[in-house]
Amino acid sequence: MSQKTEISLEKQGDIMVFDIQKDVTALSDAIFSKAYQDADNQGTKKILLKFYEDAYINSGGIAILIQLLAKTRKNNQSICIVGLSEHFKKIFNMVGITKFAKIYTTMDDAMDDLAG
Amino acid sequence: MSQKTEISLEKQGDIMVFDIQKDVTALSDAIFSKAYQDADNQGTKKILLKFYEDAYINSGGIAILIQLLAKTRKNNQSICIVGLSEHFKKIFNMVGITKFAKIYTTMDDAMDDLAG
Amino acid sequence: NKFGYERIAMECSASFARIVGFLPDRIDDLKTAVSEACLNAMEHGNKSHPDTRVVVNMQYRDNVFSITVKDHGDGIQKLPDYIENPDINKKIENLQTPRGLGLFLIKQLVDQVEFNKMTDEGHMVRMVLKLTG
Amino acid sequence: NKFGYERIAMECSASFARIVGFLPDRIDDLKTAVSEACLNAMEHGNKSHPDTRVVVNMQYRDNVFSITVKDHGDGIQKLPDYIENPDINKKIENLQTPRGLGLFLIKQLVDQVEFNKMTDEGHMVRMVLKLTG
Ligand SMILES: Nc1ncnc2c1ncn2[C@@H]1O[C@H](COP(=O)(O)OP(=O)(O)O)[C@@H](O)[C@H]1O
Ligand SMILES: Nc1ncnc2c1ncn2[C@@H]1O[C@H](COP(=O)(O)OP(=O)(O)O)[C@@H](O)[C@H]1O
Repeated sequence: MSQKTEISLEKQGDIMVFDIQKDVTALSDAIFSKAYQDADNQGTKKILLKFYEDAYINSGGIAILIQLLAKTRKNNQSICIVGLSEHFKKIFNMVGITKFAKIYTTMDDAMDDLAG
Repeated sequence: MSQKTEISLEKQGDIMVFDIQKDVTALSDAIFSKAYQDADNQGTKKILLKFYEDAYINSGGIAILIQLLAKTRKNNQSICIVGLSEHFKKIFNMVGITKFAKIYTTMDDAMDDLAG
Repeated sequence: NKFGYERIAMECSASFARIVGFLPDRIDDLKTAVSEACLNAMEHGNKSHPDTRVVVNMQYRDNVFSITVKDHGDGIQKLPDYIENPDINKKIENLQTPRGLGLFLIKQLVDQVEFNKMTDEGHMVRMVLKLTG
Repeated sequence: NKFGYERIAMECSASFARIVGFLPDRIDDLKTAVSEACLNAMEHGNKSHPDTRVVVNMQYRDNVFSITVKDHGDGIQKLPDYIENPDINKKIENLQTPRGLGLFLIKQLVDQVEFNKMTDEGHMVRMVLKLTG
Protein backbone atom coordinates (compact mmCIF):
# COMPACT_ATOMS: atom_id res chain seq x y z
CA MET A 1 0.00 0.00 0.00
CA SER A 2 1.26 3.46 -0.78
CA GLN A 3 2.38 5.10 2.41
CA LYS A 4 1.68 8.80 2.64
CA THR A 5 4.70 10.98 3.17
CA GLU A 6 5.11 12.40 6.64
CA ILE A 7 7.25 15.47 7.15
CA SER A 8 7.96 17.01 10.51
CA LEU A 9 9.88 20.25 10.81
CA GLU A 10 12.47 20.54 13.56
CA LYS A 11 14.44 23.69 14.17
CA GLN A 12 18.04 23.04 15.17
CA GLY A 13 19.72 26.43 15.69
CA ASP A 14 19.17 28.33 12.45
CA ILE A 15 18.74 25.12 10.48
CA MET A 16 15.30 23.75 9.62
CA VAL A 17 15.36 19.97 9.47
CA PHE A 18 12.70 18.35 7.26
CA ASP A 19 12.32 14.90 8.78
CA ILE A 20 10.87 12.90 5.87
CA GLN A 21 9.22 9.58 6.60
CA LYS A 22 7.48 7.07 4.34
CA ASP A 23 7.22 7.34 0.57
CA VAL A 24 8.18 10.24 -1.61
CA THR A 25 6.11 10.08 -4.79
CA ALA A 26 4.06 12.33 -7.05
CA LEU A 27 1.47 12.29 -4.26
CA SER A 28 3.87 14.07 -1.89
CA ASP A 29 3.38 17.40 -3.64
CA ALA A 30 1.03 19.10 -1.17
CA ILE A 31 2.89 18.02 1.93
CA PHE A 32 6.23 19.24 0.59
CA SER A 33 4.72 22.56 -0.48
CA LYS A 34 3.21 23.07 2.93
CA ALA A 35 6.39 22.13 4.79
CA TYR A 36 8.41 24.50 2.65
CA GLN A 37 5.86 27.25 3.12
CA ASP A 38 5.97 26.86 6.90
CA ALA A 39 9.76 26.87 6.92
CA ASP A 40 9.93 29.88 4.63
CA ASN A 41 7.37 31.79 6.71
CA GLN A 42 9.68 31.35 9.69
CA GLY A 43 12.47 33.00 7.72
CA THR A 44 14.50 29.83 7.32
CA LYS A 45 17.72 30.25 5.34
CA LYS A 46 19.17 26.78 5.88
CA ILE A 47 17.34 23.54 5.16
CA LEU A 48 18.34 19.95 5.81
CA LEU A 49 16.31 17.19 4.16
CA LYS A 50 16.57 14.14 6.37
CA PHE A 51 15.64 10.85 4.70
CA TYR A 52 15.69 7.30 6.02
CA GLU A 53 17.49 4.22 4.68
CA ASP A 54 14.23 2.47 3.85
CA ALA A 55 12.66 5.37 1.97
CA TYR A 56 10.89 4.61 -1.28
CA ILE A 57 11.40 7.47 -3.69
CA ASN A 58 10.26 7.32 -7.28
CA SER A 59 10.66 9.64 -10.25
CA GLY A 60 7.44 11.45 -9.34
CA GLY A 61 8.92 12.11 -5.91
CA ILE A 62 12.18 13.29 -7.39
CA ALA A 63 10.22 15.80 -9.45
CA ILE A 64 8.73 17.19 -6.22
CA LEU A 65 12.21 17.48 -4.73
CA ILE A 66 13.44 19.29 -7.82
CA GLN A 67 10.62 21.81 -7.41
CA LEU A 68 11.65 22.29 -3.79
CA LEU A 69 15.27 22.85 -4.82
CA ALA A 70 14.08 25.41 -7.37
CA LYS A 71 12.29 27.34 -4.62
CA THR A 72 15.24 27.27 -2.21
CA ARG A 73 17.47 28.49 -5.02
CA LYS A 74 15.15 31.34 -5.90
CA ASN A 75 14.94 32.36 -2.25
CA ASN A 76 18.67 32.05 -1.59
CA GLN A 77 18.34 29.27 0.94
CA SER A 78 21.05 26.66 1.37
CA ILE A 79 20.01 23.04 1.38
CA CYS A 80 21.63 19.69 2.17
CA ILE A 81 20.46 16.08 2.18
CA VAL A 82 21.20 13.31 4.66
CA GLY A 83 20.18 9.71 5.38
CA LEU A 84 19.73 8.39 1.85
CA SER A 85 20.60 4.78 1.09
CA GLU A 86 23.51 4.18 -1.28
CA HIS A 87 20.98 3.40 -4.00
CA PHE A 88 19.23 6.74 -3.73
CA LYS A 89 22.52 8.60 -3.43
CA LYS A 90 23.36 7.08 -6.80
CA ILE A 91 19.96 8.00 -8.26
CA PHE A 92 20.15 11.60 -7.00
CA ASN A 93 23.57 11.79 -8.54
CA MET A 94 22.37 10.43 -11.90
CA VAL A 95 19.58 12.93 -12.03
CA GLY A 96 21.86 15.81 -11.07
CA ILE A 97 20.23 16.77 -7.79
CA THR A 98 23.68 16.72 -6.22
CA LYS A 99 24.53 19.85 -8.23
CA PHE A 100 22.04 21.78 -6.13
CA ALA A 101 22.11 20.01 -2.77
CA LYS A 102 25.08 18.23 -1.26
CA ILE A 103 24.45 14.77 0.11
CA TYR A 104 25.95 13.74 3.44
CA THR A 105 26.06 10.44 5.24
CA THR A 106 25.91 11.73 8.80
CA MET A 107 23.77 14.44 10.37
CA ASP A 108 26.90 16.00 11.87
CA ASP A 109 28.58 16.47 8.52
CA ALA A 110 25.45 17.94 7.01
CA MET A 111 24.94 20.32 9.95
CA ASP A 112 28.59 21.37 9.77
CA ASP A 113 28.26 22.21 6.08
CA LEU A 114 25.13 24.28 6.64
CA ALA A 115 26.65 26.00 9.69
CA GLY A 116 29.96 26.81 7.94
CA MET B 1 17.99 -21.01 -3.71
CA SER B 2 17.25 -24.24 -1.93
CA GLN B 3 19.26 -24.37 1.25
CA LYS B 4 20.56 -27.78 2.20
CA THR B 5 19.47 -29.04 5.57
CA GLU B 6 22.11 -28.97 8.28
CA ILE B 7 21.72 -31.20 11.30
CA SER B 8 24.11 -31.23 14.21
CA LEU B 9 23.73 -33.73 17.03
CA GLU B 10 24.21 -32.52 20.57
CA LYS B 11 24.03 -34.82 23.54
CA GLN B 12 22.39 -33.23 26.59
CA GLY B 13 22.35 -35.84 29.37
CA ASP B 14 20.61 -38.87 27.88
CA ILE B 15 18.78 -36.75 25.31
CA MET B 16 20.06 -36.42 21.76
CA VAL B 17 19.20 -33.01 20.33
CA PHE B 18 18.91 -32.82 16.54
CA ASP B 19 19.65 -29.19 15.79
CA ILE B 20 17.99 -28.70 12.39
CA GLN B 21 18.96 -25.68 10.33
CA LYS B 22 17.87 -24.54 6.88
CA ASP B 23 15.25 -26.24 4.74
CA VAL B 24 13.54 -29.53 5.35
CA THR B 25 12.41 -30.93 2.00
CA ALA B 26 12.43 -34.18 0.06
CA LEU B 27 16.14 -33.56 -0.41
CA SER B 28 16.76 -33.87 3.33
CA ASP B 29 16.39 -37.64 3.22
CA ALA B 30 20.04 -38.70 3.41
CA ILE B 31 21.01 -36.22 6.10
CA PHE B 32 18.11 -37.25 8.35
CA SER B 33 18.88 -40.94 7.85
CA LYS B 34 22.51 -40.39 8.72
CA ALA B 35 21.74 -38.28 11.80
CA TYR B 36 19.28 -40.89 13.04
CA GLN B 37 21.76 -43.70 12.37
CA ASP B 38 24.47 -41.88 14.35
CA ALA B 39 22.11 -41.23 17.24
CA ASP B 40 20.82 -44.80 17.23
CA ASN B 41 24.36 -46.21 17.11
CA GLN B 42 25.06 -44.30 20.31
CA GLY B 43 22.13 -46.07 21.98
CA THR B 44 19.97 -42.94 22.13
CA LYS B 45 16.54 -43.51 23.66
CA LYS B 46 15.37 -39.90 23.77
CA ILE B 47 15.38 -37.54 20.82
CA LEU B 48 14.57 -33.85 20.60
CA LEU B 49 14.08 -32.29 17.17
CA LYS B 50 15.01 -28.64 17.44
CA PHE B 51 13.73 -26.43 14.63
CA TYR B 52 14.02 -22.69 14.08
CA GLU B 53 11.31 -20.07 13.58
CA ASP B 54 12.42 -19.36 10.03
CA ALA B 55 12.51 -22.98 8.87
CA TYR B 56 11.03 -23.79 5.49
CA ILE B 57 9.42 -27.22 5.65
CA ASN B 58 7.40 -28.62 2.77
CA SER B 59 5.35 -31.77 2.32
CA GLY B 60 8.40 -33.66 1.05
CA GLY B 61 10.20 -32.71 4.25
CA ILE B 62 7.24 -33.76 6.36
CA ALA B 63 7.39 -37.17 4.69
CA ILE B 64 11.02 -37.47 5.82
CA LEU B 65 10.02 -36.58 9.36
CA ILE B 66 7.25 -39.18 9.30
CA GLN B 67 9.81 -41.79 8.30
CA LEU B 68 11.98 -40.71 11.21
CA LEU B 69 9.03 -40.98 13.59
CA ALA B 70 8.33 -44.46 12.25
CA LYS B 71 11.88 -45.51 13.09
CA THR B 72 11.83 -44.05 16.60
CA ARG B 73 8.55 -45.80 17.23
CA LYS B 74 9.86 -49.14 16.05
CA ASN B 75 12.94 -48.76 18.23
CA ASN B 76 11.04 -47.58 21.28
CA GLN B 77 12.62 -44.15 21.39
CA SER B 78 10.76 -41.14 22.72
CA ILE B 79 10.75 -38.03 20.61
CA CYS B 80 9.69 -34.40 21.02
CA ILE B 81 9.77 -31.31 18.84
CA VAL B 82 10.65 -27.73 19.71
CA GLY B 83 11.17 -24.37 18.01
CA LEU B 84 8.53 -24.52 15.28
CA SER B 85 6.75 -21.38 14.21
CA GLU B 86 3.01 -21.19 14.90
CA HIS B 87 2.42 -21.95 11.23
CA PHE B 88 4.34 -25.21 11.26
CA LYS B 89 2.84 -26.21 14.61
CA LYS B 90 -0.51 -25.93 12.87
CA ILE B 91 0.69 -27.90 9.84
CA PHE B 92 2.21 -30.67 11.99
CA ASN B 93 -1.07 -30.82 13.80
CA MET B 94 -3.11 -31.05 10.59
CA VAL B 95 -0.98 -33.86 9.31
CA GLY B 96 -1.15 -35.73 12.63
CA ILE B 97 2.53 -35.68 13.52
CA THR B 98 1.54 -34.46 16.97
CA LYS B 99 0.08 -37.90 17.67
CA PHE B 100 3.60 -39.31 17.64
CA ALA B 101 5.74 -36.44 18.83
CA LYS B 102 4.69 -33.73 21.24
CA ILE B 103 5.46 -30.18 20.25
CA TYR B 104 6.82 -27.73 22.82
CA THR B 105 7.48 -24.04 22.65
CA THR B 106 10.50 -23.91 24.96
CA MET B 107 13.55 -26.16 25.18
CA ASP B 108 13.00 -26.50 28.93
CA ASP B 109 9.49 -27.87 28.56
CA ALA B 110 10.61 -30.32 25.90
CA MET B 111 13.59 -31.49 27.98
CA ASP B 112 11.34 -31.89 31.03
CA ASP B 113 8.94 -34.08 29.09
CA LEU B 114 11.72 -36.30 27.79
CA ALA B 115 13.38 -36.47 31.21
CA GLY B 116 10.14 -37.31 33.08
CA ASN C 1 13.70 -24.82 -11.49
CA LYS C 2 17.12 -25.38 -10.09
CA PHE C 3 16.82 -22.09 -8.23
CA GLY C 4 13.77 -23.20 -6.41
CA TYR C 5 11.03 -21.68 -8.48
CA GLU C 6 8.64 -22.55 -5.64
CA ARG C 7 10.58 -20.15 -3.38
CA ILE C 8 10.27 -17.34 -5.82
CA ALA C 9 6.54 -17.90 -6.22
CA MET C 10 6.23 -18.20 -2.47
CA GLU C 11 8.01 -14.93 -1.79
CA CYS C 12 6.18 -13.09 -4.56
CA SER C 13 2.80 -14.21 -3.38
CA ALA C 14 3.76 -13.28 0.16
CA SER C 15 4.79 -9.75 -0.88
CA PHE C 16 1.59 -9.39 -2.84
CA ALA C 17 -0.60 -10.60 0.00
CA ARG C 18 1.21 -8.44 2.54
CA ILE C 19 0.73 -5.30 0.47
CA VAL C 20 -3.00 -5.88 0.01
CA GLY C 21 -3.35 -6.40 3.75
CA PHE C 22 -3.34 -10.08 4.67
CA LEU C 23 -2.18 -10.94 8.18
CA PRO C 24 1.03 -12.91 8.76
CA ASP C 25 -0.68 -16.21 9.57
CA ARG C 26 -2.70 -16.17 6.35
CA ILE C 27 0.42 -15.26 4.44
CA ASP C 28 2.11 -18.34 5.91
CA ASP C 29 -0.84 -20.46 4.75
CA LEU C 30 -0.55 -18.96 1.30
CA LYS C 31 3.19 -19.56 1.15
CA THR C 32 2.86 -23.24 1.96
CA ALA C 33 -0.02 -23.70 -0.49
CA VAL C 34 1.82 -21.89 -3.29
CA SER C 35 5.01 -23.81 -2.71
CA GLU C 36 3.19 -27.16 -2.75
CA ALA C 37 1.30 -26.24 -5.92
CA CYS C 38 4.52 -25.18 -7.66
CA LEU C 39 6.40 -28.29 -6.56
CA ASN C 40 3.59 -30.44 -7.93
CA ALA C 41 3.52 -28.46 -11.17
CA MET C 42 7.26 -29.00 -11.64
CA GLU C 43 7.40 -32.60 -10.48
CA HIS C 44 4.13 -34.13 -11.64
CA GLY C 45 2.89 -31.65 -14.24
CA ASN C 46 6.12 -30.89 -16.06
CA LYS C 47 7.77 -34.13 -14.96
CA SER C 48 10.93 -32.18 -14.11
CA HIS C 49 11.72 -31.50 -17.79
CA PRO C 50 14.22 -28.67 -17.81
CA ASP C 51 12.68 -26.63 -20.62
CA THR C 52 9.16 -26.60 -19.33
CA ARG C 53 7.75 -23.60 -17.53
CA VAL C 54 5.52 -23.11 -14.58
CA VAL C 55 3.50 -19.92 -14.83
CA VAL C 56 2.11 -18.30 -11.75
CA ASN C 57 -0.51 -15.60 -11.93
CA MET C 58 -1.78 -13.52 -9.08
CA GLN C 59 -4.76 -11.24 -8.86
CA TYR C 60 -6.48 -9.29 -6.14
CA ARG C 61 -9.94 -7.86 -6.48
CA ASP C 62 -12.85 -7.23 -4.11
CA ASN C 63 -11.02 -8.70 -1.11
CA VAL C 64 -10.30 -11.91 -2.97
CA PHE C 65 -6.73 -12.92 -3.68
CA SER C 66 -6.45 -15.60 -6.31
CA ILE C 67 -3.39 -17.31 -7.62
CA THR C 68 -3.09 -19.78 -10.46
CA VAL C 69 -0.27 -22.20 -11.10
CA LYS C 70 -0.02 -23.60 -14.63
CA ASP C 71 2.03 -26.51 -15.87
CA HIS C 72 2.26 -28.34 -19.21
CA GLY C 73 0.87 -31.62 -17.94
CA ASP C 74 -2.40 -33.49 -18.34
CA GLY C 75 -3.75 -32.70 -14.93
CA ILE C 76 -4.26 -34.75 -11.85
CA GLN C 77 -5.55 -38.25 -12.51
CA LYS C 78 -7.98 -40.04 -10.23
CA LEU C 79 -6.27 -40.14 -6.89
CA PRO C 80 -5.96 -43.14 -4.58
CA ASP C 81 -7.62 -42.91 -1.21
CA TYR C 82 -4.37 -42.29 0.66
CA ILE C 83 -4.14 -38.93 -1.08
CA GLU C 84 -7.76 -38.00 -0.48
CA ASN C 85 -7.58 -39.14 3.11
CA PRO C 86 -4.03 -39.35 4.36
CA ASP C 87 -3.80 -41.37 7.57
CA ILE C 88 -0.84 -40.67 9.81
CA ASN C 89 -1.23 -43.99 11.63
CA LYS C 90 -0.93 -45.92 8.40
CA LYS C 91 1.98 -43.76 7.30
CA ILE C 92 3.83 -44.46 10.53
CA GLU C 93 3.10 -48.19 10.20
CA ASN C 94 4.42 -48.03 6.64
CA LEU C 95 1.03 -49.11 5.30
CA GLN C 96 0.81 -45.89 3.30
CA THR C 97 3.52 -43.83 1.63
CA PRO C 98 4.64 -40.90 3.80
CA ARG C 99 4.32 -38.70 0.69
CA GLY C 100 1.08 -37.40 -0.74
CA LEU C 101 0.48 -34.57 1.71
CA GLY C 102 0.79 -31.67 -0.72
CA LEU C 103 -2.77 -31.62 -2.06
CA PHE C 104 -4.07 -32.30 1.44
CA LEU C 105 -2.27 -29.24 2.80
CA ILE C 106 -3.36 -27.03 -0.06
CA LYS C 107 -7.00 -27.98 0.56
CA GLN C 108 -6.64 -27.30 4.27
CA LEU C 109 -4.86 -23.98 3.96
CA VAL C 110 -6.70 -22.01 1.29
CA ASP C 111 -10.32 -20.91 1.24
CA GLN C 112 -11.03 -22.43 -2.12
CA VAL C 113 -9.10 -24.54 -4.59
CA GLU C 114 -9.84 -25.89 -8.05
CA PHE C 115 -7.58 -28.51 -9.56
CA ASN C 116 -7.66 -29.78 -13.10
CA LYS C 117 -8.67 -26.61 -14.83
CA MET C 118 -7.38 -27.27 -18.33
CA THR C 119 -6.28 -24.36 -20.49
CA ASP C 120 -4.59 -24.05 -23.88
CA GLU C 121 -1.28 -24.15 -22.11
CA GLY C 122 -1.99 -27.20 -19.99
CA HIS C 123 -3.14 -27.89 -16.48
CA MET C 124 -3.94 -25.18 -13.97
CA VAL C 125 -4.60 -25.07 -10.25
CA ARG C 126 -6.45 -22.06 -8.88
CA MET C 127 -6.33 -21.15 -5.22
CA VAL C 128 -8.30 -18.43 -3.50
CA LEU C 129 -7.83 -16.68 -0.19
CA LYS C 130 -10.33 -14.19 1.13
CA LEU C 131 -9.36 -11.12 3.06
CA THR C 132 -11.71 -10.90 6.01
CA GLY C 133 -12.37 -8.45 8.83
CA ASN D 1 -3.83 -0.21 -8.80
CA LYS D 2 -5.06 1.41 -5.66
CA PHE D 3 -2.86 -0.96 -3.67
CA GLY D 4 0.25 0.16 -5.41
CA TYR D 5 0.69 -2.48 -8.03
CA GLU D 6 4.19 -1.08 -8.62
CA ARG D 7 5.09 -2.07 -5.06
CA ILE D 8 3.95 -5.60 -5.56
CA ALA D 9 5.89 -5.93 -8.80
CA MET D 10 8.88 -4.33 -7.12
CA GLU D 11 8.85 -6.72 -4.20
CA CYS D 12 8.23 -9.76 -6.39
CA SER D 13 11.06 -8.93 -8.73
CA ALA D 14 13.30 -8.29 -5.74
CA SER D 15 12.50 -11.70 -4.23
CA PHE D 16 13.09 -13.34 -7.56
CA ALA D 17 16.42 -11.59 -8.12
CA ARG D 18 17.56 -12.30 -4.57
CA ILE D 19 16.88 -16.01 -4.91
CA VAL D 20 18.77 -16.33 -8.18
CA GLY D 21 21.73 -14.56 -6.62
CA PHE D 22 21.76 -10.86 -7.48
CA LEU D 23 23.52 -8.57 -5.03
CA PRO D 24 21.59 -5.97 -3.02
CA ASP D 25 22.70 -2.98 -5.10
CA ARG D 26 21.54 -4.59 -8.35
CA ILE D 27 18.29 -5.54 -6.69
CA ASP D 28 17.79 -1.88 -5.77
CA ASP D 29 18.39 -0.93 -9.41
CA LEU D 30 15.86 -3.50 -10.50
CA LYS D 31 13.28 -2.32 -7.98
CA THR D 32 13.45 1.27 -9.16
CA ALA D 33 13.32 0.25 -12.83
CA VAL D 34 10.37 -2.08 -12.28
CA SER D 35 8.47 0.46 -10.27
CA GLU D 36 8.99 3.18 -12.91
CA ALA D 37 7.93 0.82 -15.70
CA CYS D 38 4.78 -0.18 -13.82
CA LEU D 39 3.88 3.39 -12.97
CA ASN D 40 4.24 4.33 -16.63
CA ALA D 41 2.16 1.32 -17.68
CA MET D 42 -0.62 2.34 -15.32
CA GLU D 43 -0.46 6.07 -15.92
CA HIS D 44 0.42 6.45 -19.60
CA GLY D 45 -0.32 2.98 -21.01
CA ASN D 46 -3.59 2.24 -19.27
CA LYS D 47 -4.37 5.90 -18.63
CA SER D 48 -5.36 5.02 -15.08
CA HIS D 49 -8.51 3.19 -16.20
CA PRO D 50 -9.61 1.09 -13.26
CA ASP D 51 -10.41 -2.11 -15.18
CA THR D 52 -7.22 -2.32 -17.13
CA ARG D 53 -4.45 -4.64 -16.12
CA VAL D 54 -0.72 -4.43 -16.02
CA VAL D 55 0.92 -7.81 -16.51
CA VAL D 56 4.42 -8.41 -15.28
CA ASN D 57 6.41 -11.44 -16.37
CA MET D 58 9.75 -12.51 -15.01
CA GLN D 59 12.20 -15.05 -16.30
CA TYR D 60 15.70 -16.13 -15.40
CA ARG D 61 17.88 -18.19 -17.68
CA ASP D 62 21.61 -18.42 -18.35
CA ASN D 63 22.46 -15.65 -15.89
CA VAL D 64 20.01 -13.29 -17.55
CA PHE D 65 17.06 -11.97 -15.62
CA SER D 66 14.40 -10.45 -17.81
CA ILE D 67 11.19 -8.81 -16.85
CA THR D 68 8.42 -7.55 -19.07
CA VAL D 69 5.71 -5.06 -18.18
CA LYS D 70 2.64 -5.03 -20.42
CA ASP D 71 -0.09 -2.45 -20.64
CA HIS D 72 -3.08 -1.98 -22.93
CA GLY D 73 -1.84 1.22 -24.52
CA ASP D 74 -0.44 2.16 -27.91
CA GLY D 75 3.15 2.45 -26.79
CA ILE D 76 5.45 5.37 -26.29
CA GLN D 77 5.14 8.09 -28.91
CA LYS D 78 8.06 10.11 -30.19
CA LEU D 79 9.52 11.73 -27.13
CA PRO D 80 10.54 15.35 -26.74
CA ASP D 81 14.18 16.09 -26.11
CA TYR D 82 13.66 16.79 -22.40
CA ILE D 83 12.79 13.14 -21.92
CA GLU D 84 15.69 11.83 -24.00
CA ASN D 85 18.10 14.25 -22.32
CA PRO D 86 16.78 15.56 -19.07
CA ASP D 87 18.72 18.60 -17.90
CA ILE D 88 18.66 19.35 -14.21
CA ASN D 89 19.71 22.97 -14.75
CA LYS D 90 16.73 23.58 -16.98
CA LYS D 91 14.46 21.76 -14.58
CA ILE D 92 15.60 23.93 -11.71
CA GLU D 93 15.16 27.07 -13.82
CA ASN D 94 11.65 25.89 -14.69
CA LEU D 95 12.58 25.72 -18.38
CA GLN D 96 11.78 22.02 -18.42
CA THR D 97 9.17 20.03 -16.49
CA PRO D 98 10.62 18.38 -13.41
CA ARG D 99 8.86 15.16 -14.50
CA GLY D 100 10.03 12.85 -17.24
CA LEU D 101 12.77 11.04 -15.31
CA GLY D 102 11.24 7.58 -15.30
CA LEU D 103 12.47 6.39 -18.69
CA PHE D 104 15.83 8.04 -18.04
CA LEU D 105 16.26 6.10 -14.79
CA ILE D 106 15.18 2.82 -16.34
CA LYS D 107 17.76 3.24 -19.11
CA GLN D 108 20.47 4.05 -16.59
CA LEU D 109 19.71 1.24 -14.18
CA VAL D 110 19.18 -1.87 -16.27
CA ASP D 111 21.63 -3.55 -18.63
CA GLN D 112 19.24 -3.53 -21.55
CA VAL D 113 15.78 -2.17 -22.20
CA GLU D 114 13.39 -2.34 -25.13
CA PHE D 115 10.37 -0.11 -25.23
CA ASN D 116 7.51 -0.25 -27.66
CA LYS D 117 7.39 -3.96 -28.20
CA MET D 118 3.83 -4.42 -29.34
CA THR D 119 1.99 -7.65 -28.59
CA ASP D 120 -1.58 -8.86 -29.04
CA GLU D 121 -2.33 -7.50 -25.64
CA GLY D 122 -0.79 -4.08 -26.14
CA HIS D 123 2.46 -2.38 -25.37
CA MET D 124 5.33 -4.08 -23.61
CA VAL D 125 8.57 -2.94 -22.05
CA ARG D 126 11.31 -5.52 -21.61
CA MET D 127 14.17 -4.98 -19.19
CA VAL D 128 17.19 -7.19 -18.75
CA LEU D 129 19.72 -7.47 -15.96
CA LYS D 130 22.75 -9.73 -16.20
CA LEU D 131 24.13 -11.62 -13.27
CA THR D 132 27.89 -11.16 -13.36
CA GLY D 133 30.83 -12.46 -11.40
N1 LIG E 1 0.18 -30.53 -11.24
C1 LIG E 1 -0.04 -31.85 -11.24
N2 LIG E 1 -0.08 -32.54 -12.40
C2 LIG E 1 -0.29 -33.88 -12.42
N3 LIG E 1 -0.47 -34.62 -11.30
C3 LIG E 1 -0.44 -34.00 -10.10
C4 LIG E 1 -0.23 -32.61 -10.01
N4 LIG E 1 -0.26 -32.27 -8.69
C5 LIG E 1 -0.47 -33.42 -8.02
N5 LIG E 1 -0.58 -34.47 -8.85
C6 LIG E 1 -0.83 -35.89 -8.49
O1 LIG E 1 -1.35 -35.90 -7.19
C7 LIG E 1 -0.54 -36.72 -6.35
C8 LIG E 1 -0.54 -36.17 -4.94
O2 LIG E 1 0.16 -34.95 -4.88
P1 LIG E 1 0.64 -34.45 -3.48
O3 LIG E 1 -0.48 -34.57 -2.53
O4 LIG E 1 1.20 -33.09 -3.66
O5 LIG E 1 1.75 -35.46 -3.02
P2 LIG E 1 3.15 -35.90 -3.65
O6 LIG E 1 3.61 -34.79 -4.53
O7 LIG E 1 4.00 -36.07 -2.43
O8 LIG E 1 2.90 -37.19 -4.37
C9 LIG E 1 0.81 -36.76 -7.00
O9 LIG E 1 1.53 -37.90 -6.65
C10 LIG E 1 0.44 -36.71 -8.47
O10 LIG E 1 0.11 -37.99 -8.94
N1 LIG F 1 3.88 2.56 -21.02
C1 LIG F 1 3.79 3.73 -21.70
N2 LIG F 1 2.81 3.91 -22.62
C2 LIG F 1 2.70 5.09 -23.27
N3 LIG F 1 3.51 6.14 -23.10
C3 LIG F 1 4.50 6.02 -22.18
C4 LIG F 1 4.70 4.82 -21.45
N4 LIG F 1 5.78 5.01 -20.64
C5 LIG F 1 6.21 6.26 -20.87
N5 LIG F 1 5.46 6.88 -21.79
C6 LIG F 1 5.63 8.26 -22.32
O1 LIG F 1 6.95 8.67 -22.02
C7 LIG F 1 6.93 9.88 -21.25
C8 LIG F 1 8.10 9.88 -20.27
O2 LIG F 1 7.92 8.93 -19.26
P1 LIG F 1 8.76 9.06 -17.95
O3 LIG F 1 10.18 9.32 -18.31
O4 LIG F 1 8.52 7.86 -17.11
O5 LIG F 1 8.24 10.37 -17.24
P2 LIG F 1 6.82 10.79 -16.67
O6 LIG F 1 6.04 9.54 -16.41
O7 LIG F 1 7.17 11.56 -15.45
O8 LIG F 1 6.20 11.64 -17.74
C9 LIG F 1 5.59 9.91 -20.59
O9 LIG F 1 5.19 11.23 -20.27
C10 LIG F 1 4.70 9.26 -21.65
O10 LIG F 1 4.35 10.21 -22.64
